[in-house]
Amino acid sequence: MKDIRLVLAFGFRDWLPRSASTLAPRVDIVFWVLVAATAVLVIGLVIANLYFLIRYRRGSKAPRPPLSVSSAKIETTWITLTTIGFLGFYFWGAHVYLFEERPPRDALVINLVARQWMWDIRHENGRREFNELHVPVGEDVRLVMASEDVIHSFFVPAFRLKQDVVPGRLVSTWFHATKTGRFHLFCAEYCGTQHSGMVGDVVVMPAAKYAEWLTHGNTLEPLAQRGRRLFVRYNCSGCHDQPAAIHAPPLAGVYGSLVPLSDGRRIRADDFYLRDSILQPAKDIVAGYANDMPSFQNVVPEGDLLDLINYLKLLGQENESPVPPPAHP
Amino acid sequence: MGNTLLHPAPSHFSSREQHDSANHLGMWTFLSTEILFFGGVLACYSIYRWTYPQAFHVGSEHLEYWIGTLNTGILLTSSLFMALGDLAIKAGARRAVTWNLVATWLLGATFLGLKFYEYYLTAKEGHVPGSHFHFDGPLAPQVELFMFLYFATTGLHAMHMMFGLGAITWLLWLNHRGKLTAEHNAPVGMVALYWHFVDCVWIFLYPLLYLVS
Amino acid sequence: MRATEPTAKVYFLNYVALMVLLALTATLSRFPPGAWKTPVALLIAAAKLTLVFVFFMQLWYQRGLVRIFAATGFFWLAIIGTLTFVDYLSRGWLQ
Amino acid sequence: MPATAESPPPRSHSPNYLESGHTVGSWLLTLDHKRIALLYLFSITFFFAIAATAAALMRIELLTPAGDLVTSDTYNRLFTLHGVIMVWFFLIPSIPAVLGNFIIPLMIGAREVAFPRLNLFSWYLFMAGGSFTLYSIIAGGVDTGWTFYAPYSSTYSNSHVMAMAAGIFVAGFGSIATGLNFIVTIHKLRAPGLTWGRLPLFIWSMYATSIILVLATPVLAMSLLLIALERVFGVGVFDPKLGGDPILFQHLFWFYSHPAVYIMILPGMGVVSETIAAFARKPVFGYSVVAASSLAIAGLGFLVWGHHMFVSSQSVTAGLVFSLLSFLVAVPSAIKVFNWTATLHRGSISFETPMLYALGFMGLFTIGGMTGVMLATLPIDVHVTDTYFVVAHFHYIMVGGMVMAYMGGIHYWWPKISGRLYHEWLARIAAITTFAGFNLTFFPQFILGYLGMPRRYHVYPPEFQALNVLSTAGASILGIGYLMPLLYLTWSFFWGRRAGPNPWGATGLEWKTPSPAPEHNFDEIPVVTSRAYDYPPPQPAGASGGT
Ligand code: HEA
Ligand code: HEA
Ligand code: CUA
Ligand SMILES: [Cu+2]
Repeated sequence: MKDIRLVLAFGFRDWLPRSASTLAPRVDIVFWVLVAATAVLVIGLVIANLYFLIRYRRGSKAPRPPLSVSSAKIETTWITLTTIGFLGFYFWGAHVYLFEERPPRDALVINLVARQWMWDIRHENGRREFNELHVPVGEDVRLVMASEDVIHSFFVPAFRLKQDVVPGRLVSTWFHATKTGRFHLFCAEYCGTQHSGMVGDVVVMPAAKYAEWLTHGNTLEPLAQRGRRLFVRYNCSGCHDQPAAIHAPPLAGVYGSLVPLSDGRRIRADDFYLRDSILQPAKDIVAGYANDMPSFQNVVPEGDLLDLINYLKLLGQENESPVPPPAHP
Repeated sequence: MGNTLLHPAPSHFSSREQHDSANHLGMWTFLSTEILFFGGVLACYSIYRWTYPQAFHVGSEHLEYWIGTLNTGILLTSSLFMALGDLAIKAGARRAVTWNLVATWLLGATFLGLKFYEYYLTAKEGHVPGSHFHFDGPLAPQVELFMFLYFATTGLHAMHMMFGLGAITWLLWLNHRGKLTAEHNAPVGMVALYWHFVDCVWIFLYPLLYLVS
Repeated sequence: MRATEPTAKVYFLNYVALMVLLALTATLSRFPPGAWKTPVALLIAAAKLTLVFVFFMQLWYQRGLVRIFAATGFFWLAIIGTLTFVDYLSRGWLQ
Repeated sequence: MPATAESPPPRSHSPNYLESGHTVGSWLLTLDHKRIALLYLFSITFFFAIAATAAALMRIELLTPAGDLVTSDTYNRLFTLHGVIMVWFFLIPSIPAVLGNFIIPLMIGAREVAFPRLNLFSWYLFMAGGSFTLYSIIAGGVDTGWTFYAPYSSTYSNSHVMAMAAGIFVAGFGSIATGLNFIVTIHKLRAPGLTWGRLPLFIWSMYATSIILVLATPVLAMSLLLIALERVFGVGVFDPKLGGDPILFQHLFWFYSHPAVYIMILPGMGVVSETIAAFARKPVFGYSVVAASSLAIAGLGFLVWGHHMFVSSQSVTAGLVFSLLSFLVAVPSAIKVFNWTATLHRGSISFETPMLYALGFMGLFTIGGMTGVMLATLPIDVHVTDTYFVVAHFHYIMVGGMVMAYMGGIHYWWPKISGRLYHEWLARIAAITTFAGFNLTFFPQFILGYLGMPRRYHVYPPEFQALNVLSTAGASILGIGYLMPLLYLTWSFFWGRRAGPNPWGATGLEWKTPSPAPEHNFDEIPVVTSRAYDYPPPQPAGASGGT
């Protein structure tokens, strides 16, 4: 009974997805124009076909003289037109894509660890939440994501945003919410039994409210501070805090800088590079240093890695003091 | 395909030449599928070699350079005998065919013997990927990756070699039964193509695995 | 005119060439490391492969069709390699 | 007409292929390409029934937002077995192995395929692969999806991945053997006078298909092998723990699987070219362009695989390159649609069942293809990838396109296969039922997808229910559309009216020999002297009103 009413009550409104990010309208316009082009084309083809089918049905009296135009000309015409039309859509799409792939500077960064079958979300001040992502409206938000097991995919239809979270590396994506409210968050990459249960909500709130929300509830310690604690616990500090005594590169000011490597390359020390350097230190060796550091692969879990990187980021900002004040675990 | 070769010009071919050229084309088509089969794992190899050059360097040092080199020479020599066998059957020299094929077979078997000996050495050092993998050094996981690729590629190659040995045995048997003649020489040609191809795979595996350092 | 059938002499010469190349690549590999080593080793391998294909596998004596089929596999191999590397070489360009 | 040099009346001295032996052995050990085609026909129908049953169960489950009919584990096994069987054990062998095997030698005036034993062997490989797959299903199923993404498939899944991968691996070599056989057959066994420029377009499309079969399938075999090795050793090349990259698996998998989607459409395009020409009584417009576009699709199809990976975290540059190439590969498909439409122009058109299927194909393939173009558009794909939009896209092409073409082809060549005619009106009703049910099933899924309903979801938010109900309703109509031919074709096989050699009045060598075809196809190898589709002009030249 309820089902039938649902079908009946089905209005046009429900045929359009909600739209709540700066990206959404950009994607929608490409989509709808392409849909319109398709509709024109399909209707055109259907009309042409029906016309031919009726007019030239077997036994009809319509004259059927041989064609006067060369078929080569016709073929070239529609090959060219189709190619041009397609290329037009390609460039438009590529343009929007570059917009969505270029991460903004100075975005609010939120860390996110995906695992079977939940989203484990950590805000900068240590506020932690599961399967709900609170964000401020009207601000650039960058997500730095990692997976602890299989591939998951972060999908918010109202933002028209999707990004696979692949184990073994960091991935990042960003959005800029334009409406407050509660929106679906889905895991879109098949990840096992409870794939369809790996859902949640994105809660977009006014900036002030978000700031307030941050300070309540399940807050541990700021991520960078926890990172410092881990830095000591995994004994990174043993070498990197006394760069003079033990020959290890100092880490203050590293984040965001261009690091010279022993093979002459220079590499930007971003989240991705730092992660690689912890897990596979021998891969890119900093110029002037030996390949002495042990690998932390399979030692440090993804969540801890993100915190360590947060700490290094903090170190990156305070350029002066090489050794930060010891934290109290 | 092997079986169709036994039947002298079945009725759907209009001539012996047509039949032979169909066999030939079929064999070459098969070889191009083989190229892509190995292509899949070679693509993995290239990506990881590019990502982890040092690990591949280190991993390669732990292979037996001399066995690899010797084996390359053995395979090249076996190819020569295979080619001579093909020549011999076209001249109808059945005894020469036998000798050349036997030589090919023995060289192939030697190759495999050395290969397995090398596997044994690797295993003794604990370099077989999996739960028992053991490697002292900074790049252990990536070296394990290299060893995995090493075993996957050489293992597949060895399986192709064994298949080739089987095919040569089949030729010897045919020849023994007098089924190979100067006119009916196609089976030798087909097996020879296959054998040379497997040789080529090794020609590439040799520098990719043994000559990294 | 080009010979239509291989001879034992061709095979022996081919074999000698292959062994020389093998000796060359094996010796070069003992040299101290350098950026040139891998490309050279692969070039030598390519040369050996060409020799085997052309003479032992008799492409020299074949018609166009067979040669095209022989080349196809390598061409497709190049496709898989090239486009995969398009991804890996350009990772992180935007970050 | 491809004149068969003053052909004798098509009555053969040799028995027809159905009567040339009645023992089980005469079927299971047959080297006759026509009998092998029928072996395939029965086997893939069987597999289709299994996968369709899974589809029916999934659709029933999706009637309600809650997971009430089956558990999530069962649901995951259902769509995996549905995808795997539909793709590898139904659609890929459908037109190639059934119609291709049956018709190619007849069409090119050959007595057999080049390697009859290999042909039989490939059927056994197919069945062996199928048995592994059935075993894995009976033993408890596989829950990875048909795409087998690492590291889920290689490390985390506790299901019978090995058995199913082995099944696909073995069946894959069957595909390679079939492709190889067709390539050599088309190169070497054409009748005298049948030059490349005179070949029917079905042959061109099967040639293009075979190239893909031969060059793509080995890479699938290798990627499945690497997954299997990873399961055996506990570590492997896609293992992030070793610094391996799961994305690399996707590259290898799609290097095969995108070309494979063209294995699943090119043969259908060939069938449509044949039927449209036959029922419009005209040569296909722009013959050489249509032929070349098949090859272009086969070639370009190898360059676009990365469009399945736009959000996988492959590089942005790779995304841009693969998107561009995907647009380009769509061009030759579009050209074909235009040419078919142009073929109808000034034809002399009749509306037998195969023609209805062909027309349905044109409409549904265009919609499926254009939604493919939407998917190739980067930002759209980011939103709709892994949603029901993709599910709708590929069902439009694979079910609306290829299955329609397959049904059309079966109906078109049924007289040659069985020697009988089916009930024309029942068949037309079935075709229209299929078309209607199909649209009702899958059109709502486009909307669902754009709204954001992810695929492979067994439980979903309630606001998606209405559209899901529509879809399930459509599937039940579609099911009827598929069951009808099963019944009336079976009936006609035994009791239908005799067809005669050429019931459609079509050109083509296959219509020059009796129905059912004699054991060796032709008493005398025909000699071809004219191009394909050489229908007489629809009106006497004198009556035409100038240019
Ligand atoms: C037979 C099978 C088949 C075929 C032929 C195609 C054809 C195409 N496919 Fe499709 N596709 C699949 C089967 C198929 N696909 C499957 C199974 C999947 C999902 C796999 C999975 O994840 O499980 C998929 C997924 C898929 C994706 C990835 C979606 C995702 O997961 O994110 C993309 C993205 O680009 C895509 C694109 C295309 C394109 C551009 C074509 C083109 O070749 C289409 C070309 C045709 C046309 C364009 C129609 C004719 C056009 C006209 C008549 C109009 C002319 C137009 C103008 C002048 C404007 N497909
Ligand atoms: C290649 C061909 C192919 C074909 C023909 C079909 C046919 C159909 N498919 Fe399938 N489908 C795929 C290929 C195909 N599919 C693939 C590759 C996937 C992706 C899998 C994955 O994600 O890994 C997929 C996924 C897929 C999904 C998405 C599941 C999910 O993501 O959660 C759905 C959902 O509706 C669906 C539905 C259907 C339906 C209703 C049909 C209908 O056409 C079927 C019509 C038939 C019937 C309704 C039943 C008729 C009954 C019989 C013939 C007799 C049976 C006997 C008894 C009942 C006794 N398919
Ligand atoms: Cu996590 Cu799907
Ligand atoms: Cu694709």
